[in-house]
Amino acid sequence: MKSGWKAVVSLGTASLALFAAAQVRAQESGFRWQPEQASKIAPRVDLLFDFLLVVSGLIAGGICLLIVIFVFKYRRGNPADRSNPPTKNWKLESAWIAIPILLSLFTFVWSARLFYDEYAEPAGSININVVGQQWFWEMQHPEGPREMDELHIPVGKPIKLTLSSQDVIHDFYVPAFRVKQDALPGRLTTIWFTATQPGRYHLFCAQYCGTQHSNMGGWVYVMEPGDFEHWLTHTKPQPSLAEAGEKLFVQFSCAGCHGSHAAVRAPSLDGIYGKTVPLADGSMVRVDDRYLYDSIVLPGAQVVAGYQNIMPTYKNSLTQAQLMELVAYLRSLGGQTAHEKSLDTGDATTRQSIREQQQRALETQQEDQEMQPRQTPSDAMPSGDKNLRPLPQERKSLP
Amino acid sequence: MSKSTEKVVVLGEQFDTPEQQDAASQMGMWVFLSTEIMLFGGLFLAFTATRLAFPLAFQLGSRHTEFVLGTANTAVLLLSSLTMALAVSASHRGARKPLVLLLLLTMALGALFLGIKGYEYYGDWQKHLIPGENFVWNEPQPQHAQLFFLFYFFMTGLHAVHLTVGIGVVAFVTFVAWRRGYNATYNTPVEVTGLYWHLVDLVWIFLYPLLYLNGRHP
Amino acid sequence: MTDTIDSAQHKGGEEMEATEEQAKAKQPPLWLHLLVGVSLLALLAATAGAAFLPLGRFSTLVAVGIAVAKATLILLYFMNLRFGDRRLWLVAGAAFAWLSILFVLSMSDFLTRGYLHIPGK
Amino acid sequence: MSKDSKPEIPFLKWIGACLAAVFGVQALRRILRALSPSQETTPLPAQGAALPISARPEKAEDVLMPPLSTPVEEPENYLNTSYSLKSWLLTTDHKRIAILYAFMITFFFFVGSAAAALIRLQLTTPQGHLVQQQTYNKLFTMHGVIMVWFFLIPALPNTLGNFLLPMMIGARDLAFPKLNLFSWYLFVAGGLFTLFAILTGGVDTGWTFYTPLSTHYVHTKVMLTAAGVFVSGFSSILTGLNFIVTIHRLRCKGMTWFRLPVFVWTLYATSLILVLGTPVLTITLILMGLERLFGIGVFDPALGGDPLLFQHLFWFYSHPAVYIMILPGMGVVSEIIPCFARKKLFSYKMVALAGMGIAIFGFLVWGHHMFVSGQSMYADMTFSLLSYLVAIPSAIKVFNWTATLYKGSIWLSAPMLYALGFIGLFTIGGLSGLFLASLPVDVAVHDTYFVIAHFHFIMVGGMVTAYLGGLHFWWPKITGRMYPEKLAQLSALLIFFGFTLTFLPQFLLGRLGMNRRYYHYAPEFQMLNVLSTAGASILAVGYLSPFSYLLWSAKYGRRVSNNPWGATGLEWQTASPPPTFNFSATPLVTQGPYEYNPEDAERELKRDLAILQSDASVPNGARFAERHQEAQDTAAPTTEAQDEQKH
Ligand code: HEA
Ligand code: HEA
Ligand code: HEC
Ligand code: CUA
Ligand SMILES: [Cu+2]
Repeated sequence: MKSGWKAVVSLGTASLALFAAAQVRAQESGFRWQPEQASKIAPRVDLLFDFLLVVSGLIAGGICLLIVIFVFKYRRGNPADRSNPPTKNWKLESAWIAIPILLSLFTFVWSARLFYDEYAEPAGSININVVGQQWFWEMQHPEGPREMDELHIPVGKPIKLTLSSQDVIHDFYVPAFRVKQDALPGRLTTIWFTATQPGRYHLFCAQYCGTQHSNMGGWVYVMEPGDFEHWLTHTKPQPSLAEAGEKLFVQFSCAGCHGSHAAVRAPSLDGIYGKTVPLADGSMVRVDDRYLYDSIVLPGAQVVAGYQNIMPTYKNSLTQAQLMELVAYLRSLGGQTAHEKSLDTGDATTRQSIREQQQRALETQQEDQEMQPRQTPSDAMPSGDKNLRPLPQERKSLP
Repeated sequence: MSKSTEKVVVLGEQFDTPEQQDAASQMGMWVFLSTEIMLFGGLFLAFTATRLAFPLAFQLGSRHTEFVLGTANTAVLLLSSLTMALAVSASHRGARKPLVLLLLLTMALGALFLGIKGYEYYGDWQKHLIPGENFVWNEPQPQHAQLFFLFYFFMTGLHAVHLTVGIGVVAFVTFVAWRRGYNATYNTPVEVTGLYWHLVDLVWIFLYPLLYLNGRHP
Repeated sequence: MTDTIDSAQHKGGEEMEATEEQAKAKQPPLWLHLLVGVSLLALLAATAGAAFLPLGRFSTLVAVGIAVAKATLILLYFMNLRFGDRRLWLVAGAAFAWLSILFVLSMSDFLTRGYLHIPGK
Repeated sequence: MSKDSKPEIPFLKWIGACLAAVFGVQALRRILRALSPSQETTPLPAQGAALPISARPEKAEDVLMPPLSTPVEEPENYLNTSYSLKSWLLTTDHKRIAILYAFMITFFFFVGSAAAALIRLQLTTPQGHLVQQQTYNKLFTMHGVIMVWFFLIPALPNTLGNFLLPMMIGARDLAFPKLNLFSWYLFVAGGLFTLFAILTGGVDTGWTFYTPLSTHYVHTKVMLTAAGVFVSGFSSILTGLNFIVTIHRLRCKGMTWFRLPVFVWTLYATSLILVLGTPVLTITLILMGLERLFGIGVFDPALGGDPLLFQHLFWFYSHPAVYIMILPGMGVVSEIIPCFARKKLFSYKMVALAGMGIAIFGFLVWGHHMFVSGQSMYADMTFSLLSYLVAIPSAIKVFNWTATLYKGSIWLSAPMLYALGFIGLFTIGGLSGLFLASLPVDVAVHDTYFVIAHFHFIMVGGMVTAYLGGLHFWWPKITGRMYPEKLAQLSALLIFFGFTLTFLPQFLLGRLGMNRRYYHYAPEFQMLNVLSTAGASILAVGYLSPFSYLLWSAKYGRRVSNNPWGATGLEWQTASPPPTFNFSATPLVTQGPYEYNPEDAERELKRDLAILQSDASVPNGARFAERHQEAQDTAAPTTEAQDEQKH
């Protein structure tokens, strides 16, 4: 009996002392219990996490404590009251069934709402295209600049990433922002976040994607708006997403059918974004990114009412990046509300000024080494240890 | 224990009575069938998901399947199920001759099914409907139509394999029955084989409308 | 007593007499079998015919419905669930219940993609 | 803990450390003392193996159980019937097949563990170059594949389950003994395939075989490995089938459903999953194989397929599979705790039904592995909610085990230590599962070491611990000999501490954002990784010691009586080791599985210890005798019980 309690006590003291020591050590070495909170959503996620931590801590701790107490109090040969031991107790049992259920439901509702906010992006977010490829990330800003394994963003602005993958499934993960989303081949996925702290944060690929999975990733640079502008204007000027898409639209003879006076009967694509289109099977569909992308990749899947399904698929003749540029172009063809327009580019005015500044920058090609985004995958290889995969259509299935 | 010496049964040492043994093997077969159902179930799910993605291609695809042959085959298989059911009840009556005959008939129908299916495959091959290099498709969405035929061949093929196994087992049972192996009290193998045969039929009953009947109406 | 038990016990593998009066699962009568067979063929005709009717998206529904009807007939009468041991309902039922789990929950993903116009959700 | 605030109190942490050390030693000493049944009564014999036997010697001579009076020449049992290799490889005796499985399982555990050891070594430094990058990927893949499909899934059902199920329901064997042997051969075949795949280059897809990586981008032995898993899948199916039919049809007279031991209930639930889940994995692997061979494109977006379809099919099996990996463990714990608390299991019915609940609900939550995979938000929410509900049955079990201890007469023998360890570690692991079931938290920690920690807490801390506990508990029944108790208790503690040290830091690692399946990691994660590796090495010792002393005791261990624990389960009422057909007479059951009484136990304690010191092989099984007597009076005598058994 006595010794039992002593054991419990000394155990408790020991663990407390240990914990205290660890705390002090941690403070000294700037050790963290959670990644830094660098996005608007991060504190909300952490609140939920800590809530779960406390609840589970109480439950687990309670159970362990009970076990220890029972074991020492009722251990064999230890005089204690064992008269008519209980083997059933409806009140108690319904309590410990009901309480967990309530706790669970509460947590679920909380989680579900937060989760929705994590994915439903607000108006006026900047839409950056991100393509994963074994084993690097390629980012493309609406204003044109492309980056490799690096992402420069302004602080305080909602950023929407449209993700896709050139080959296998990757996963865009920034711990400091608490965001993570798979990048799927042949599909678009999105996440959004608003950075709150200027600085440099880890960017990982979280989904196992082959040999160099753990090399895939880099840094996210969160900059003050001013610095960001400066960075944008000093990058090598590029055609904007929409412009690039426009080029492709001509180059791949989309215009040949969709153009205003084309021989073939194809629906005009001007201003369809955001509209609802009648489909051949009688249903209606609202034109969003997903629909545009699918119409190009699998035209037959949803045929517009009153048209023949003669459009070829462009799945294998265009890279993911190009497909996403086309989508951006069709999006920019208007038809959408003002706020949707700004999805592409942040607000139009800044974009204009940036374009002009870039024009000027063209004349005086002053190169900022550190800010210079890499152009193509090939010269993007930091240490040459990243070899490109062939595009899907060249891919042979392995025996 | 009864004194009847009409027929001898080998009783496994873990069982106490023949009834127990019979009940056990019946339940065993049913559990096995449930695994078969889940096996094909996964396949049907894959089919459904893909079909949802490309409704048009799948309609066009099933229009290219042989409606007549498919329907005929369904009829054949349904008949074989009937004969098998009759065989089982014959075995319960301990009627040996009808049992053997019905089992033979069942096998024959099964074989006929496989024959027709083979002929059908041959036709598909001539029409270049086998996915791969020489897959010819001069209608929209060749790639997705290919997916349809993939499912078509894989599902019917897997079914055919099951049917072949079935015929083999029935052949064995027929042999034993012919050798007076079963009687009114001991006919578990016949029953169990019957269950398996019916399940194979069941699978086809769902394959038929999904593969052959989709998008028939122009 | 013990040895009688033992002898009763270890006759594993030996041959042993089967009793005449054992409770075999009752079999459906001949006419019922034939009836089921005929109705199966009738249903086949029905589904084949229905395929050519202009039912639009319901045609699949009808086809599958008829298939289910056929399956039920076979399960009940040919596979003798109707008169057989009730415990077998459990097994057969479980299989189909689990099948529906697989379908319903998977479809909760496949059918609801893009409802929110958030690509990827 | 913000980086900048650095209080200047240099010696405080040392003081804390010293305090911790002092009290820690204190605690350990007292715990170890407390482990022996009682300090107040006479001290135990030095060679350990203190076994309170609640049995009345005078009741010993029981017709149904010839006593092991002289330990020298054993009566005929399943082990000594024949020693030829052939008699083992062609046996249909469920007990021998269980032993065969045990060999394979142990072998595969060490293969998988060797991989784990290498993984941990590699991860001690951020840029570690112990192995090549691809080798590392192969290591964790084979670690996962082997541990899941060739160790943990068959671990309990096919060894202890196979051995005990027929005895626990009073049957002479499983319903289909030949099938049982066949499924062992299938298992071996599958294992050989996988080993061959590993030896001829390995595979680096991760145990989840995600497409299109596994089908088009990986140049390693995917097909062979998949074939191995495929074949062993059939072994699982057949085992499940066998168990279900056995439980339905072979229960002895008086063994109603609610007199089944909870272990049998959980085996039934497990078989349900094996039978209804595995076929889906089978067809998925076939499709994956076809896709890899012929590029058919069901899962390949480049050809119109959908990679999420693969994930749905895979997880439809693999989430329920994780319950295959925990349910039998829960069963074992539900056997051990009442026995060593000498108390009826608290709310037996709820515990039994909760097992079924887990098996059924377990099929409704697979989508929680796909929260960030591009699955629709509706599906995300459905699966999240259901994942919370599946926790409830587990909650019921945990609470009931704890309540069983109350007012018991608890003896911390090695099996009991393992059982209690299971409760704690499973609870922590399970609760961490609730973190993952919460959508935003999962977004933050998905595919990080948080997940790794989650499932190792349950699978290693839970299931492996339960497996060891069960092994110790039934060791006397299996071998007829006792393992060295003190040593066992020590290594149980060692494993517990080693385990916690290994995997607790991983929760933090995951929280901080260290990704799983990472060959190198950011330097700031090193400290915790070193801790984890240190823990793993302790764990290694912890696992190797039972391995060695159990083997030793199988030959040189002290002989024990049929029922050394004075347990009430049917399996204890026959000889140990049991005869080939388990019982000399089909037992007749007249009461529930856990007829213990703490007060009796207390009264018997002194005499038990006396018995212990006098002679280890006192026959008993008195409870069975009583039960049999009652049977004589109440129900029909056992002879008739033979003929009119079942339905
Ligand atoms: C034996 C194995 C096992 C078991 C039993 C479980 C049990 C559970 N698991 Fe786990 N899990 C795995 C093995 C297991 N898991 C594996 C291997 C993976 C990773 C696969 C991979 O990607 O490689 C995984 C991954 C995994 C994920 C995906 C993580 C990710 O990849 O992002 C999730 C998400 O919801 C999850 C949830 C759960 C839940 C809710 C339970 C629940 O069943 C837990 C229930 C138990 C309790 C809750 C504790 C007891 C209850 C109480 C003490 C009462 C208090 C309870 C309440 C207040 C409700 N698991
Ligand atoms: C189901 C059973 C199971 C078991 C028992 C274990 C046991 C262990 N596992 Fe495992 N683990 C998994 C299932 C399991 N694991 C799964 C499914 C994965 C995911 C795989 C994937 O991502 O695809 C995984 C992944 C995994 C990882 C993550 C790898 C990564 O994502 O990069 C790590 C890292 O620490 C790890 C560690 C361990 C450790 C230290 C043990 C310890 O318990 C092991 C204890 C034993 C020892 C430490 C060695 C004992 C000594 C010997 C065997 C002697 C021989 C030794 C030598 C020859 C060196 N495991
Ligand atoms: C051979 C002629 C042809 C070419 C070339 C063509 N299209 Fe089309 N496209 C069509 C037709 C016809 C339709 C309407 C039927 C359908 O939806 O499939 C269509 C539909 C679309 C739609 C859906 C329009 C709506 O109103 O919903 C989009 C978006 C689209 N095409 C984009 C493109 C792009 C981008 C390209 C070039 C990369 C392209 N198309 C090339 C013929 C063509
Ligand atoms: Cu890309 Cu991992
Ligand atoms: Cu899970």
